[in-house]
Amino acid sequence: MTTAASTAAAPAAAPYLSVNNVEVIYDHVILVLKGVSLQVPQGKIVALLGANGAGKSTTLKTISTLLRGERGDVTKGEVQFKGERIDQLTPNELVRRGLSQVMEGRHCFGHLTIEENLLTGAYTRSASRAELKESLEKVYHYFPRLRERRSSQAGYTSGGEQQMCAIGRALMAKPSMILLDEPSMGIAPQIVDEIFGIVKDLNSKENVSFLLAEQNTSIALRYADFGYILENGRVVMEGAASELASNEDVKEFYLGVSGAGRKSFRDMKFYRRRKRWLA
Amino acid sequence: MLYREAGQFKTSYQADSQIFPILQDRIALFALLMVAIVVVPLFASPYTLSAILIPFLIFSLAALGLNILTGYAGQLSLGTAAFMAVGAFAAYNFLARLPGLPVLLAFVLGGLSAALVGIAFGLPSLRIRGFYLAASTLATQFFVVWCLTKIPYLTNYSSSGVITAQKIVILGYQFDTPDRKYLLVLGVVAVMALLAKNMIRSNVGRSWMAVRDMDVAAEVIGFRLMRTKLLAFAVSSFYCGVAGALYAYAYLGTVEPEAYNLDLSFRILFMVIIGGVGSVLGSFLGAAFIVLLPVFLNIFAHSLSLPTSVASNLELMVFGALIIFFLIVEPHGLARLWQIGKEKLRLWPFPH
Amino acid sequence: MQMNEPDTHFGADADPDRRKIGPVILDLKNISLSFGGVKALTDISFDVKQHEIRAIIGPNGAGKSSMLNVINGVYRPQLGEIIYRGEHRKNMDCHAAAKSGIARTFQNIALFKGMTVLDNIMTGRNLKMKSNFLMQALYWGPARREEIAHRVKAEEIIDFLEIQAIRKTPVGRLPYGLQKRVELGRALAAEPEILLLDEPMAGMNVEEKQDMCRFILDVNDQFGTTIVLIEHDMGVVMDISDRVVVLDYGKKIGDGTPDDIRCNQDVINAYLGKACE
Amino acid sequence: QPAVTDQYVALPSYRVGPYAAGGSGFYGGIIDYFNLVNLSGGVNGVKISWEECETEYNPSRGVECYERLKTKNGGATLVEPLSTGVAYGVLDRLPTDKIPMTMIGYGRSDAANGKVFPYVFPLITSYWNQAAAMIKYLGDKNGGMDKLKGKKIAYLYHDSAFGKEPLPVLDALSKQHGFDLIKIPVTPPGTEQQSQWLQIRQANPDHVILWGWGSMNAVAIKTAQRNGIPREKILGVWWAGSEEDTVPAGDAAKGYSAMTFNTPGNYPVMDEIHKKLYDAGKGNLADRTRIGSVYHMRGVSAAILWVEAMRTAQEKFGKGKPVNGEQMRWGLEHLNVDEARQKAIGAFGMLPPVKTSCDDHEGSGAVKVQQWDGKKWNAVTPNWIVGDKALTRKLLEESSAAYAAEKKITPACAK
Amino acid sequence: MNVNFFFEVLIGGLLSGVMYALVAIGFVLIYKASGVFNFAQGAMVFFAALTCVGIVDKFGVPLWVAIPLTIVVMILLGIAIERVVLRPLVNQPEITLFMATIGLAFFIEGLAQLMWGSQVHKLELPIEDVPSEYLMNKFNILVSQFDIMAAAVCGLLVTALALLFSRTKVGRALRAVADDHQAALAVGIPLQRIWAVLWAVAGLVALVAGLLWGARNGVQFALTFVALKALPVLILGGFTSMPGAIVGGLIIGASEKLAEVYIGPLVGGGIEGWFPYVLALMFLLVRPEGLFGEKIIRRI
Ligand SMILES: Nc1ncnc2c1ncn2[C@@H]1O[C@H](COP(=O)(O)OP(=O)(O)OP(=O)(O)O)[C@@H](O)[C@H]1O
Ligand SMILES: Nc1ncnc2c1ncn2[C@@H]1O[C@H](COP(=O)(O)OP(=O)(O)OP(=O)(O)O)[C@@H](O)[C@H]1O
Ligand SMILES: [Mg+2]
Ligand SMILES: [Mg+2]
Repeated sequence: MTTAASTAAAPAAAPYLSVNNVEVIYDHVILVLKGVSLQVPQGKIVALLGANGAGKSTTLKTISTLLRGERGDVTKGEVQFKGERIDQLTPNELVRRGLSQVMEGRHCFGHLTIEENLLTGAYTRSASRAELKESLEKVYHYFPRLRERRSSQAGYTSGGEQQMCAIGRALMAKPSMILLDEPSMGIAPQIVDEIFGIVKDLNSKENVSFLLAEQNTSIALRYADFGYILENGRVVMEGAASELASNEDVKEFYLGVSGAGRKSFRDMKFYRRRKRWLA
Repeated sequence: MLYREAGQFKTSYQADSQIFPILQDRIALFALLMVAIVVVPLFASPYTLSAILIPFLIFSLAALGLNILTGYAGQLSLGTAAFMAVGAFAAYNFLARLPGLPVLLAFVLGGLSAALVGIAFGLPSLRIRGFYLAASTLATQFFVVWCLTKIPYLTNYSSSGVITAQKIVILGYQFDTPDRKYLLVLGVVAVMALLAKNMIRSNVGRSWMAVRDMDVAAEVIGFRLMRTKLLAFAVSSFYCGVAGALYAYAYLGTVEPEAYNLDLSFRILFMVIIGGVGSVLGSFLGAAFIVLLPVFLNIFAHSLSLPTSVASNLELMVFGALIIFFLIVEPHGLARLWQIGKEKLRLWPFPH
Repeated sequence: MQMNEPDTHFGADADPDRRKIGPVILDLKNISLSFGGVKALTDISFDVKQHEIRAIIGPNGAGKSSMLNVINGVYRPQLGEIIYRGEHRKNMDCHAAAKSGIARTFQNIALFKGMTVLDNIMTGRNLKMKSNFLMQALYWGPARREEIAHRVKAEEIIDFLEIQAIRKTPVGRLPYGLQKRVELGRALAAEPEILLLDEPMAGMNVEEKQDMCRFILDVNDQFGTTIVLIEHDMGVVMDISDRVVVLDYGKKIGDGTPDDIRCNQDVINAYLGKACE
Repeated sequence: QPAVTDQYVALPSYRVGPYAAGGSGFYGGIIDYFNLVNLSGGVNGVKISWEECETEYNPSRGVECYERLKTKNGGATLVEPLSTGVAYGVLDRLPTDKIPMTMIGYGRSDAANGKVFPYVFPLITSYWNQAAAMIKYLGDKNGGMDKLKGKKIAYLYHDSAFGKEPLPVLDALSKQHGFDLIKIPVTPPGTEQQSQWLQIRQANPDHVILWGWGSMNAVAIKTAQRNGIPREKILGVWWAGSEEDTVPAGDAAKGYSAMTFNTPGNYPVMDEIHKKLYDAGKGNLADRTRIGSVYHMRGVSAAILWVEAMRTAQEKFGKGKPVNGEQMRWGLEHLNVDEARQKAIGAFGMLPPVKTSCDDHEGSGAVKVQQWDGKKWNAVTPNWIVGDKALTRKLLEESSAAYAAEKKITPACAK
Repeated sequence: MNVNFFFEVLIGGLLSGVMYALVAIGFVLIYKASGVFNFAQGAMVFFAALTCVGIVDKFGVPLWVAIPLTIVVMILLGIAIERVVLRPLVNQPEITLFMATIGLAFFIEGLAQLMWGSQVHKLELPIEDVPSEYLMNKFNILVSQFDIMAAAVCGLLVTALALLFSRTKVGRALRAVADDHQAALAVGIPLQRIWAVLWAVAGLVALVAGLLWGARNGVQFALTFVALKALPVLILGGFTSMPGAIVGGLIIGASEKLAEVYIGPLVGGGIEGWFPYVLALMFLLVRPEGLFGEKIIRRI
């Protein structure tokens, strides 16, 4: 299902995915998201930034309704995808509607081979053998390393290989919107570039929208159209990616550049006290 | 009455690593113990003592034993009753063959025998994991009961293989009435629970939990898998063994090996799971739940005046359904529910 | 809890001169490791000197993590020899490695998920505990004193890593980045001579990476702990490491100072992607 | 405290679990007879009341049930758990609680010695007497006890205290009469017995004694058929001689015989239960076809003996008011349910005459043999059979003396 | 030693083993597809058999009518289990799911007896459990013709299910589910639906086992115990392998019978209760994941 590549014509009004004032509690007592709202317009890449524990992964899991399995509850708010509420749907239904997630921490099927892992990604598609083969080839083309390891059990592959496998698996579903949770984690630098290349590629060629939680802020803002910054379960800043990238605070805390340009890691003499946007 | 820890500062790590760091908890525990030691024997009916409290305490001890193995050290076992049987029959034999042996010492010896058996049957755990291990622990269950029925020596050549527990006399004092038996059991259980808690909060306990959570990593950090696992089996079996001896001496009186059957193993396992895997408190809550639930259901079913067979079957169904219900509501058991309750109370009146 | 200055407890007597790179402490010779048909490591040799920060880099699946696993005895290499503090060994065994002062963190966090942060860090001290389980059960006298003494050490590490607020939280609930930090804490608790770190900064943003670098550098400075580090963030590697080994497909393709490596053509081809400026 | 008006009996019963079929029949019979007695005004005007509690055949739950039931309604005056494990669990508590317990056809055989076990009544017959009677029957069948010499008898038993209980008797008799006793244990629950029956086939015995319980019995019969062993050779214990044991085995059970202490057949008392209770919708069994089944009749028989004990006790301690546990104990110890009394009840021949004393809490020891014809049980021995009672008595004395020594009891008849 | 007798014991054992395998298959099915160790399988066997004969007895319909009706009941049961028990427990630790199935076992046992009463029933299948004349005459070996049929049915089931797992996309998805519920959900595997189907199939397997075991031993509560016989088969064959269930069954069946006959008398007999477990344990010491089970991945 390839949509027209012309994004310009798309009405800016209704966002493709919107999260409205969501509140999430884990284990009945741990309040993690305190009213998060964000939008992803169709055909755009949106970055979700924030420190460890800010609630990025939780936000993504809320959208993909995977929270239930982790004893998290959405106590307020709603999520809409293509104009419909989705917070009561099953993850399977979401994938069918074109929303895929790459979970944090790889989550490959350890006992399945890499290739089987990829094939399960296409479960919701009623694709012919040839189509599957083509999709597989595409993934192998993106990640040649996976082709080499195609027949080893995923549980025995290296961390980076597993990460590639997880991303490839999500691509196999041919989604129209992908939630990426730290795709660059544990990935060698040139592959990181490659991954973002793929993101851009899919985005511009196939009009796939992305919501990506990423710690590598500089690269994320380079590729994203729009960004949100999450602190302590709240959105504290939002704006166009370029705007964010030039914001002084963001520069200092997320990009590691202060007035005098990038500082060497070795020269950080003092532990930095994180500046909080909220008290 | 507020449940707050605000204002209670710890000035030393020792104070902070107390079993109950919050003052209110300590007061509550003290009150509970006082009630258990003084009030209960005075006011509880013999029925409550001998049919509810004694088995509750004994099962708590067994559940605690299993919890050490399964909850803390992560080795799922379905052979608890076998270790209890070893404890009971060993204590019986020691007492029968060594006249004048103090009863408490016989219980300890029974526990030690169970620990030895536990070590022997724990050896496979070094290679086998998870449900494979669980299923193989059934070997213990069946083998031990088989030995007890087959080797006449173990039952002191009683023709039908039934043993009759000797009277409990400690320092010339007879423990023959329900309240005395209750106090004895309470004493044993309280001391052993304290020891267990101590182990769990020090290095042994951490070694068990480390092996449970990730044995490869535990090894890399320097824990010895073999020693840790076998120690868990030994300590756990010791607890179960003592519980088994109490079960025979303070509860049933006359027992056949069959009394320690698979059913009993499962009941203990339920207690652990319902109460809370990896929680000392959970062992007690679970035991209370499993001991009391059938009683309540039974009384309740009677009050509905259903035909008895319908009532009995309904009881079974409700029991099963409740287990599932609890697992769904809180897979970490009653202990966790309790904890969540406390956390909510701490935040009260704010919702979060 | 009072806010401490970053380096009060944890060895305040920092002496800049102590950071002298010493003799070779760990020497790996011709290590080869394969899993069935997969050759994870082929004939790799390199050494690690006392007090240095040694980085291992390379593309995904190059064999970096396997190398660490060989060093601390999780994997047994088919060929090769390890010389640690002058002792020759065919291979290490986990326990011996831990005992002789090698501690590590893992790429896929290997914390004990059901335990609190404090307990996790305390497990790191297990090799230093002497009392037996009976004494611990009684929790009395020496056992208790020992426990408290170790607790003090653990708290120092907690303060050092600035994770006071979460010390009683079960680690399973922590966000990824903090878990990495706790894992470092657990390794530090063992007061190791060599610290093996497998991607300690994965899943962190720049600020957090800066913190982490500071911790690593401090450990290295103040205790002279030797550090072997795997990391994909070239900024970090180039900034803080003394020497870098580059692996590719299980083979060593480069070894030298960061500056050497940055401009080594093989390394650029296989890994870095862009030429040095 | 309100005056006690009822004669209250505690019934720790089981109606779920593996032995539910037996439990529901037995307790159903008891309750049916109680209802019948109450309908006709009770025992000298004293109504019988009872309470049930589900034990699941589990000792610890049984003890809880006992403790719970015993204090209800002014105190239980009788208890019957129909489970060896539960019975053992409460054995020690009886003298202190002063509640008599019957163990009808199970439990320790030596408990018949009232001097050591004043509150325990293995009424009608015990395992030892049964085993002796079995051998007697087999001897008669072969044309005399001397004909047993050189014969082979396979003893297939439930590998538990229950199955091992008769071994002293069987061993002694095999020595005495010179037959070969081949002991083959079956591990409970005995859902698979292929190897045991192959062993039996291999040994080719003249008789097979099946000492089984629960599901083991049907499996045994089925497996015997599968291995081509004539069912006529098999003689079951009375816990292997009910419809619950033969029906599931289907046609395979035809020709199989077993011991019993009830003569199968029709009795006025059963007719009454049918008419007055079931036709009025007050019967206890859910399935009417089970009326008069072996377990049901066994329950009725138990209840008959209890009611007789109540009557006996009332005669001594005062008619028209309920007796307490101690008095009930006296009643049970002075039972005399002879043929005349049975006729009066409408149960003539349904059970053997029972006459108890302090020395003999069993009161009879007589049994019959019944055979399954594919549809129902038929008695095959017209008369009650009694085995070598001298032998069982001797064993009883020895064993109860040992128990008394262990428990430091001075044997004596209760007043 | 009598050779003929030896073979009879051996063959009898092998065939008993097949009967165990029949129950073990149900376990494997569920375990392989969801990582759940389904302790309720025994109860399901009992439930299925009792429902079937219950329908026959209560409504007086012939067996061939009762069986399809029972199939419907088992399917409904499977769906209900997924809905009520499994769905809320997705992504929970294995032990939690295991415990839930124990609760389920109680529930099903109670339900079965509540619906159909606690009395025992007989179940006559068209094929009788008597020694096969043909084999008796030809080879002088005693084999029940019933057992031969049971073996055939079992073989068929295993083949079909093994093909399901190895050849279809659903099979692959099921294995994925067993590895990681969360990730399986994330890639869009309709866990709920698949589980419902699977438990329904497990219900059918239980029905087959229940009918065969019921015809053999009578339909009674003890059918729930056959699960205990299936466990050693399972650990020996491996939790995740269909063929493993058969091979394990054969090994366990044969060796337990031989042990009972040839070793039993030396030690007082009755060793069948524990011998299979000890044997399986021995195998496990060599191969900790059973003969054919998937290797457990332990890696850091
Ligand atoms: N299963 C859980 N139970 C309890 N608390 C949880 C759970 N998962 C996450 N949390 C808490 O929720 C908060 C947000 O976690 P989340 O994983 O969303 O953060 P994150 O922004 O993705 O961080 P990171 O960058 O480290 O991945 C954290 O404080 C964490 O402790
Ligand atoms: N236990 C194992 N069994 C089989 N193959 C393995 C095993 N461990 C590692 N491998 C393989 O060896 C190769 C090297 O793996 P290793 O984990 O060392 O890579 P790495 O350099 O750490 O990569 P990454 O940067 O992605 O973590 C990989 O191809 C991996 O698939
Ligand atoms: Mg995250
Ligand atoms: Mg790696």
